[in-house]
Amino acid sequence: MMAVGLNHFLVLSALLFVLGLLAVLTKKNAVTVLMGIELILNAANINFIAFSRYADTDLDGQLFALFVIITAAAGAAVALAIVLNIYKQMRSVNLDEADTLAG
Amino acid sequence: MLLHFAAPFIFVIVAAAFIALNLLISRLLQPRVPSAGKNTTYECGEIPIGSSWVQFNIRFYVITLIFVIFDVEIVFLVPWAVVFKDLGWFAFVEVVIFVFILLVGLAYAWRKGDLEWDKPETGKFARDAAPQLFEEVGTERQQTVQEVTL
Amino acid sequence: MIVDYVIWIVLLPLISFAIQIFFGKRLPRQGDWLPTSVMFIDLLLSLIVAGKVFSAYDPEFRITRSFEWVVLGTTTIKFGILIDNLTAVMLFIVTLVSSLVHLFSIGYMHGDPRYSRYFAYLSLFSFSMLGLISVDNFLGIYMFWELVGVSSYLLIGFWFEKHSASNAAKKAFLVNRVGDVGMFIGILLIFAITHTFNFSEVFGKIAAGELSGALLTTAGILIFCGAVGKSAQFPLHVWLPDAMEGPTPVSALIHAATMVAAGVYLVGRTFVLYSEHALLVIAGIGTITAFIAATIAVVQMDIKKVLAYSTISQLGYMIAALGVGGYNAGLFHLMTHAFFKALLFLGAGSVIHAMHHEQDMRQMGGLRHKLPVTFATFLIATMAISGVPGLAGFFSKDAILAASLEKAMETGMLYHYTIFAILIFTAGLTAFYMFRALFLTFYGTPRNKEKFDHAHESPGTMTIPLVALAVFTVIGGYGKWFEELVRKPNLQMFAESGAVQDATHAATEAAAHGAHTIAMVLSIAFAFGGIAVAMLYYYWNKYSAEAVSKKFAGIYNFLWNKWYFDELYQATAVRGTLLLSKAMGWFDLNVIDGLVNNTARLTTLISFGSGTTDNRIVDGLVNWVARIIGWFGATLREIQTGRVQAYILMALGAFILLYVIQLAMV
Amino acid sequence: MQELIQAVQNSQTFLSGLSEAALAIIFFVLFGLVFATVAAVCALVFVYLERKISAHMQDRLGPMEVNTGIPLLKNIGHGWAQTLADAFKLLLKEDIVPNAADRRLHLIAPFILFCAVIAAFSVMPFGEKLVVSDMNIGVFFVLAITSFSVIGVILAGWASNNKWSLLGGMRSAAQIVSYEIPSGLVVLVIVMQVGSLRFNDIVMAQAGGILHWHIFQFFPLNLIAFIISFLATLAEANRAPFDLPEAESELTAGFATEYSGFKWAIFYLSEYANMFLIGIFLSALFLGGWTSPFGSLFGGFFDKPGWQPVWIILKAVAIIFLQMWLRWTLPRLRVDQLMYTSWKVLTPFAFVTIFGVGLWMLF
Amino acid sequence: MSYFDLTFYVFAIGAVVSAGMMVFSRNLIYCAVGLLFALASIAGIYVLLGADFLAATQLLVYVGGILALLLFGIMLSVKFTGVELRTGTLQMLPGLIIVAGLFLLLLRMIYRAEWAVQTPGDMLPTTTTIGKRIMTDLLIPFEIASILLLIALIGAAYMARRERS
Repeated sequence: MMAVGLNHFLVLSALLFVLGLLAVLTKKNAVTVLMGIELILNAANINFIAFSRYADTDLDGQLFALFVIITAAAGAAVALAIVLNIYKQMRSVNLDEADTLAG
Repeated sequence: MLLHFAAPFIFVIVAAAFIALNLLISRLLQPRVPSAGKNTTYECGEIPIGSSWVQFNIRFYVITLIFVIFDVEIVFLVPWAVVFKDLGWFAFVEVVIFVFILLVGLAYAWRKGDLEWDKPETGKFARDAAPQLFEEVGTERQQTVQEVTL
Repeated sequence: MIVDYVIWIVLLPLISFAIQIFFGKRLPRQGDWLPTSVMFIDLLLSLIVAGKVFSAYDPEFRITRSFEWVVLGTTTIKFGILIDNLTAVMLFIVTLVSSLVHLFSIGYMHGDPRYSRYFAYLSLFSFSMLGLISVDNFLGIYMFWELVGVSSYLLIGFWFEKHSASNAAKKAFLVNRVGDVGMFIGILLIFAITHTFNFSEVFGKIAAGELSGALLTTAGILIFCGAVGKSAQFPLHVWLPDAMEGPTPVSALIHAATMVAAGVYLVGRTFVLYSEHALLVIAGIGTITAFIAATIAVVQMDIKKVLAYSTISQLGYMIAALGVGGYNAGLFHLMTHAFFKALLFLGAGSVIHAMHHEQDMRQMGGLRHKLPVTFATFLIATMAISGVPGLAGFFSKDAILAASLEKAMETGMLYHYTIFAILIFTAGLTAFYMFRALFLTFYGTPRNKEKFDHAHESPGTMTIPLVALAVFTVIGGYGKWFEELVRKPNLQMFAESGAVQDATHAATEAAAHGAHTIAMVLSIAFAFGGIAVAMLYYYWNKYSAEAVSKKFAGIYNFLWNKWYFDELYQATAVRGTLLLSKAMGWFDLNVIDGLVNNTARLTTLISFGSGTTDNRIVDGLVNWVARIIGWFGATLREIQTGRVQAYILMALGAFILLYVIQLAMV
Repeated sequence: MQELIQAVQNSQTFLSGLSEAALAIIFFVLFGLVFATVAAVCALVFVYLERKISAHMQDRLGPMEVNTGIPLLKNIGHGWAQTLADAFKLLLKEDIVPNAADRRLHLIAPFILFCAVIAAFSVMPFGEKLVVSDMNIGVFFVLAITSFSVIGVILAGWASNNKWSLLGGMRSAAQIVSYEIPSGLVVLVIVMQVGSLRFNDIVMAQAGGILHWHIFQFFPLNLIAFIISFLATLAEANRAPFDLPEAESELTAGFATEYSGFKWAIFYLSEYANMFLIGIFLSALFLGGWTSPFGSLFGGFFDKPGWQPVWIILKAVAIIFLQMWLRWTLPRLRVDQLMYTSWKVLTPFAFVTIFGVGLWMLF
Repeated sequence: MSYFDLTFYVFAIGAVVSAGMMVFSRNLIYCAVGLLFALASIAGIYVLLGADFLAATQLLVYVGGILALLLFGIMLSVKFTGVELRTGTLQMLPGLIIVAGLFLLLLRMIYRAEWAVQTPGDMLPTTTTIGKRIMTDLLIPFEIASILLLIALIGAAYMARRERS
């Protein structure tokens, strides 16, 4: 296949994004959903860094990716706290059971 | 610059191969006598009862949580440390503020007791149960010590 | 001075009435002595007054005193006493008859359960009659007019446990009321125009011409209606025969002398009011009444009924006399009639008293030996009424006939000539039925043995009045005093100018004399003719009355039934009112109630209509909308599964859809 | 490394034809093998040393018998081959995996731990030119890689599905995690002074004799930093006073309870390799790495490139000796004391040192 | 086929395969391991793109921190033991369809758009530039990040503490 260019990275990030999304959409366990979310964020990071490399803007992309990682860390922490609370409340973390807000 | 990173990657692969090789050798050489006793979970020879799940208290999670937050702090401080020499007084103040804010978090955790770990209360009961027994033992030992020292 | 006497004359009966009505039962002899003595005092005072008035011997004698009674803004109503010759005469007549009746009643009413109340009513009646005579204005007359009506009602219905008595009282009162209404309207009419009730002021205004022409005539006729009602004239005479239900002294007092005379007095007092036309009407009414009453009296069997109809007939005479201009003739006849009619009634009373309340002449007969005094006085009175010369009746009746002939000659109208003829013929009839009654009662063989045996002469209290009246019946007719004093008033008298009017008097004097003689001759002839016929039928029994009555059955029945007046009134007025009330009732029920009910039903209909539409349409609509929204809500609810992942899935699905659409569009 | 590659390329051997990258990869593989065997050999040597030292400290002889029949060394062998014998024994032992355990995870856990440590060696500086990959973010990379061990420990604990191993795993993970912070922070102190993450830069900054070593700069601060770093890295390696998770007496072998045979050996190998790694790491950062303590004293004789690896290894061995020494002298820390020291003592002091150095440098 | 492409494909396939493992595996821990290898390979990809500092942060923060956190999360939120922690899937079919659709759209976008692409320069060490840029240009996000971390810490700690009591 041709030399690895920007498109390859974009396709890879799209693929990872899609897989993450699939995890979020289909997984029953909340923690797995969180993992899915992390994967999606990483896919985004790949894009950032790919562009920071191929459209050189003085490492803006990388800095942005850095901050994405930071926020993801904080987000994961809080999300997990929430999940644990849900677990305490409902004795299970399966999302399909957590439908008290049903209409 | 890429090659620098190739090294650890290759080192990982080589180490994995090394272990795999050894495991293969040991698998070939080792006697294989499966028996029920062997295959049960090892509980100091006791018969394993109950599930291994133990309701972890949340402390492990909180510790990891604080670790993540400070880990991220380190990630921020590394580039600062690297360019500390070149930057002036201003960057130092910024970082002081940055670290101070996070220290507030640490203080909060510390104050709220998230960092404490349950002290195993050992010894308390025994002493209460039979205080005079302890006294006797205590006195006897001192006597023997005196004899010995003499 | 005289006025004070008159005031006392009027008020004394009132006082006695008051005492009698409240303490009558507790007084000794149930207080019959109190009213009687009071009346005799009144008689004495009226004699004094009459003495003073006649001593002046001035036809223009007039004393009035009045005081302001009611002040209504600008108009003030004055009330007062008027004394002139006419008042004096009337006072004397009323007090005399009343006191004699009081005296007679003591005997007659002896043993009656409501003895004291009877006397109370008598004094009330006397007070109201005396008041009526002495008052100087229309309002006063009207008030006393009503009082007289009330007391006559009370006295007629004295024995109210008798059904016929109470009905008679009601009938009398109602018929009087009809007349009073006419009078009242007349008074109002006058007041509306002249703004005053006082006689002299009214007459002055008429003289001045404020009230004249057709209006004056109608006012006159209306006032005359009152007289018709009270004096039982032609249309309204039906109540008097029934009034006989009351005790006989009452009939004597009220239905002979006083009350019925009030009508004539009223016409006399207000004579100036009547215009030519009014006088014609009055004369006609009077003549008709006289004729009808006389014919009915001929066939009556009850003694009191005969006298009652004779009273109506004589009143007819007086009214006719006034109608034809015979002013003092009429009034003079009033005075004389009072005397002998009272005597007749009291006589009848003593006969009835003797026959133990038997009034039917067919049960009487041959009483002249049993009741010698009663027979004697009764005979005198009968001769007087029949117009036998020498007695009071002759003079007064003759004067009337002369006046009517005079008028006929003066106007030369057939109308007056027929009046004269009828009056003459009625005089004959009067004589006939009076003597018929006399003979049926006192002569012949007693038809009711058992009652005949018990009959005995009445005690002294009853016979004295009979004798006294008999005396007055005899002497009453003589003397010109009446003619001079009681002059026919005319407008000029009241005109401020006060022009002398003797001249006109002289001219009429000559014509009158001619007519006078013709009238006298004719009246005597007819009188004796009547007596002869009566003697033929009842004294010598040559012809039997029954045969005549059978031969002329039609006429007889017609007369027996009192010209079917009662039936007539019954048919017209009574049933009319009933019908009217029924119609009103029906109208009220159906039309008004109907209207109300219909509106109610309409409103319910409308509300029901709006209610249903509201329910059906409006609610329907609203419910429909609610249901639709509910349905939407239900369907949409399915989407909210509560699972976050489902939501994200939907969102992404929508996103892809949009993207594709956008592509397709581009 | 570059010089080595040029040397090979122009040596016209059959290898010179290959591109530079290919050559590098070949060398990396060679060095990988070298380091893997070195790690194994070092582990054996250190185990032996540990046993002898701890014995002598406790006034006993330690393993004496196993001298492998070399007549000469029979009585003075002091059981040198003891650990060799152990190694062979472990190779021959049966590798038992309990039914309840999750076979695949059970296998992966040791791999992760061992590979993480070996990968870290690729960055260690043994001499000015004797470094496998002279990475620009060397120090930071080491920090990153060592964090893998947490995952390894947790997976090992979880995979064996044994209450003790799970608890042990969790506890050791918590310990490693909480001590990584102070070690990370303290490293920053040095990086601040040097201004670069490359190991060689840091070491060269300390050239010039013992007085130039970082440990002596900014007098108390760097020393404190060294102590914090020494303790933190010790705890991360689960050794000595901080080895509560696999304290023999209480939690049997901690997360390694269900491991037997060579897998268990791998844990041991990775532990001692980790010790050696720490030794080199600390010496590089604080004790001047491959610079001789004498500086220019003996005319720079000792600074020659040849001596550089000697010095760094000597310093590493000294640190290891210190660790062993600590192990057999200090009593084990209770769990709450463990956490206390990490969060309430080391971390605050680490921040103090950072600010102190920062201020000091600015004035 | 240069070494660069080779390593890219190695890492790309590694990442995708492990991500797939994470998505489709039923055992929770296998998901975690899958995520672990995915993150490691993504770090490798960062290296290929010249972001050496970020690769290290990725390893340090994600693998060392977040993954550890997730593992702890898994262990604390599991009712029963037994190694196989089953976690089923929901609405897999629709999910797949939608996701596939989305992927196609992304691909279409990638290949249709003309990226302002330059030929990449040689890779330079990035740490110093990152340090400078953070301390100068991105000062405010830097401070806000600190506040964000503080809030996250306090929030999570509070919730965790609430959970314990």
